[in-house]
Amino acid sequence: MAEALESKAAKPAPMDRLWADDADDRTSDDPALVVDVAGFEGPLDLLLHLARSQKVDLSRISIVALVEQYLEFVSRARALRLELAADYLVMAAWLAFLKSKLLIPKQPGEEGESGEELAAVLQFRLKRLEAMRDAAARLVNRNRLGRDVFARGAPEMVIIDKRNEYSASLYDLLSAYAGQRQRQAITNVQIAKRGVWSLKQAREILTRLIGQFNDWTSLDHFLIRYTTSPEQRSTVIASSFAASLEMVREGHVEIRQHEPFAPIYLRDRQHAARQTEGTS
Amino acid sequence: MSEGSNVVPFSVEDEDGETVKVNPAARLLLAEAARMAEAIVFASADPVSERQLAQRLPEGVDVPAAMAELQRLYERRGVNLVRVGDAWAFRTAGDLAFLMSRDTVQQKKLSRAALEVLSVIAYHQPVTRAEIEDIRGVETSKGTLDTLMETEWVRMRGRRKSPGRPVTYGTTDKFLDHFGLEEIRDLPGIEELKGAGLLSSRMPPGFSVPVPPSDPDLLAEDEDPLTDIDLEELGLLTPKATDD
Amino acid sequence: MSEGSNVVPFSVEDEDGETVKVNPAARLLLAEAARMAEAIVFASADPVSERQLAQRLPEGVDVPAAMAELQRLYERRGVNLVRVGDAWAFRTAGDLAFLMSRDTVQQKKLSRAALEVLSVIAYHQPVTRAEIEDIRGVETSKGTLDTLMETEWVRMRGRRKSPGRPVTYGTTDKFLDHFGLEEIRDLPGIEELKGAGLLSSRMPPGFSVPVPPSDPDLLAEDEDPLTDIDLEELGLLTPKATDD
Repeated sequence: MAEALESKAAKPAPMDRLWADDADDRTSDDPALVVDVAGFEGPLDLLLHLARSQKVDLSRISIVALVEQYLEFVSRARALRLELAADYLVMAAWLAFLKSKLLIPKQPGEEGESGEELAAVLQFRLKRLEAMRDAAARLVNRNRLGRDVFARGAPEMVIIDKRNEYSASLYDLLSAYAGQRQRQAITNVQIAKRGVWSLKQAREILTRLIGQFNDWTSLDHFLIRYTTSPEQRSTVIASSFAASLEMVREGHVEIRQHEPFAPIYLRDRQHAARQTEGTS
Repeated sequence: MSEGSNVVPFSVEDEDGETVKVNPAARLLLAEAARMAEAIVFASADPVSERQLAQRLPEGVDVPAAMAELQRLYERRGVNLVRVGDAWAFRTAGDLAFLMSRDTVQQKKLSRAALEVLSVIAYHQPVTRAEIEDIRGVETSKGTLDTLMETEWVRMRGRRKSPGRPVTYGTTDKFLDHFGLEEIRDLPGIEELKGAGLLSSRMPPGFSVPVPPSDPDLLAEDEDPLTDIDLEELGLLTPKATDD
Repeated sequence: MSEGSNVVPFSVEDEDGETVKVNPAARLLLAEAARMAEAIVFASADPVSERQLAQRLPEGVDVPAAMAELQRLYERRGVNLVRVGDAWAFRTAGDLAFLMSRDTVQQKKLSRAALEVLSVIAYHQPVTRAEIEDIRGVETSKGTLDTLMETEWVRMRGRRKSPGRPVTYGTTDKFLDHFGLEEIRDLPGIEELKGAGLLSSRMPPGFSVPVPPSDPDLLAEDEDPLTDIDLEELGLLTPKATDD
């Protein structure tokens, strides 16, 4: 609701107009304006407007008269079935309370602020709001950049050369070098220790390799490319021999060895078959 | 172009028309520094801070003195050197506004509510949203504050050290620049308002009057700086920097 | 703001320092016109032609005379009034152009990865990217090498005479300077690294630290020099710095 009020109020009042003038535009004897809640920025604004219509200094204003005007405004709005924002009604209730306090002298032993004190608070708030109104008006009427006063129309580019400067100490450099070399050396050793060929690995490699050879080829020859170190040699041979026997059983390869401890030869059975077909 | 010629031709006279007598070498250095500062500030559309000037001028230059001299030289020219917070800018002279109307850039007009909130923030900073509402007697819509933040005249300053840690608002150097103010103390009528006790956020009369800080960037005693977490919480990535 | 004050304070003197004698009323009008033209040209985004000025200045103003006076006033200032075709504009004085560019130096620490690559290049030079990766056991990002080139501690030396002709990297004199080394051979060897506790005393057998070449500027036997064509091919007319 308050938002709606604000945006409505914004429409008729262009920024550069002084709303110091607004008070003159909306005189309270214009009944149409009295109930035009949309024209006001909330209950305090309405109160300020009503106070102005008393045409006296805010410090000498009759609070009781002001309260009565406000309450009358609210009752008129209600008579017209105009829906008032909650804060207008809250203000009305508070003002009614204030009025009762002002009319009935303070009882001895009564707690809380006196009517006069409450009235002073209201007066202060009205004065402060009015001061802000005037200040805003004076502010907008100053010479303003882009309207009255101008900046350089063709600013000259400032070229910024961004440069990074790096620093590192020799110690940083050396510890970075030694650290990574050491790390890497240790990792390598671990890989070597774990270098055991599984049967599955051996079979995969054998399958891939066997297609590359047309004739009987020694197993050693197949594997020489993979046996990088003496420690690995036994595991490679063992695993691949076991794998090759399996492949023979399945009919993929043929295997032969002339005598014990002689080189083991392997050949691709399908390949060999195709070759015999081709020659015959 | 006057390349190679570094002599400043203005005859410098004091109020009585007498030539000021100072150490000629220092005088020449200052004049040359003023000339450099002139070039730097003139080249920029935005105000240039004294810190930035000091970085770009030769070492040992008395920047405030150089700027004071320049300001005096341009005092009655068609272009004036004006101070904006701790920065300097050249701006066309105010009395020539009638001549410049043609250059006016169409600016988004602020609503009456927005202007009122702006002045409340300017005169009462640092101020929380609740305090703005107390002064105006009406709720401030989110849109109004957003609009003001968009103009870059208003910024979130910090958080009040009070329950709920509400965000405090204040104005920016852009605000000063736009309204031709050297500093917040130059706000029209601020002294009278202060004297009348109308800038205190709370009643009662005869109350103490808080003085708006002369350096609006300085956090008040009861303010905490905004943290990144705050900003995230508030849905703001970065509050726009006013000085780069 | 000098509102209401329209007097021009510059004392206008001719070449010999004598005050020019003209009709004082005409003189004042001209001075005021110069002031207006000053504001107009200052605020304009483009150079302003004399025709445009004549349209905006009060009738009867001798525009060329006003501009000539203004030009003279600014002749030796930090900003000059210059003619651009038949139009006028303010420009920074030629001798102060250096003020318009500015170096910003940002101190940065090298990342761990960059330090590692740098040290490998230092010890193993001339070394290719693939070899660096082999030694480190991890891929080297393009950004890391770029950063190192930006430090100017590392340079491309040549191309290895091997398939693919990979680029070889080495260190520069700046590298020696920065790390306080007289020559690249001053880099500590394996025993010194062990002595300093940087390397474990129980390294696996076969572990070695290479000794860099005595003259790092000399191409190795298996290196070709880099040609301009190589550089172009590598997209390196200038190794551009990238922020990371």
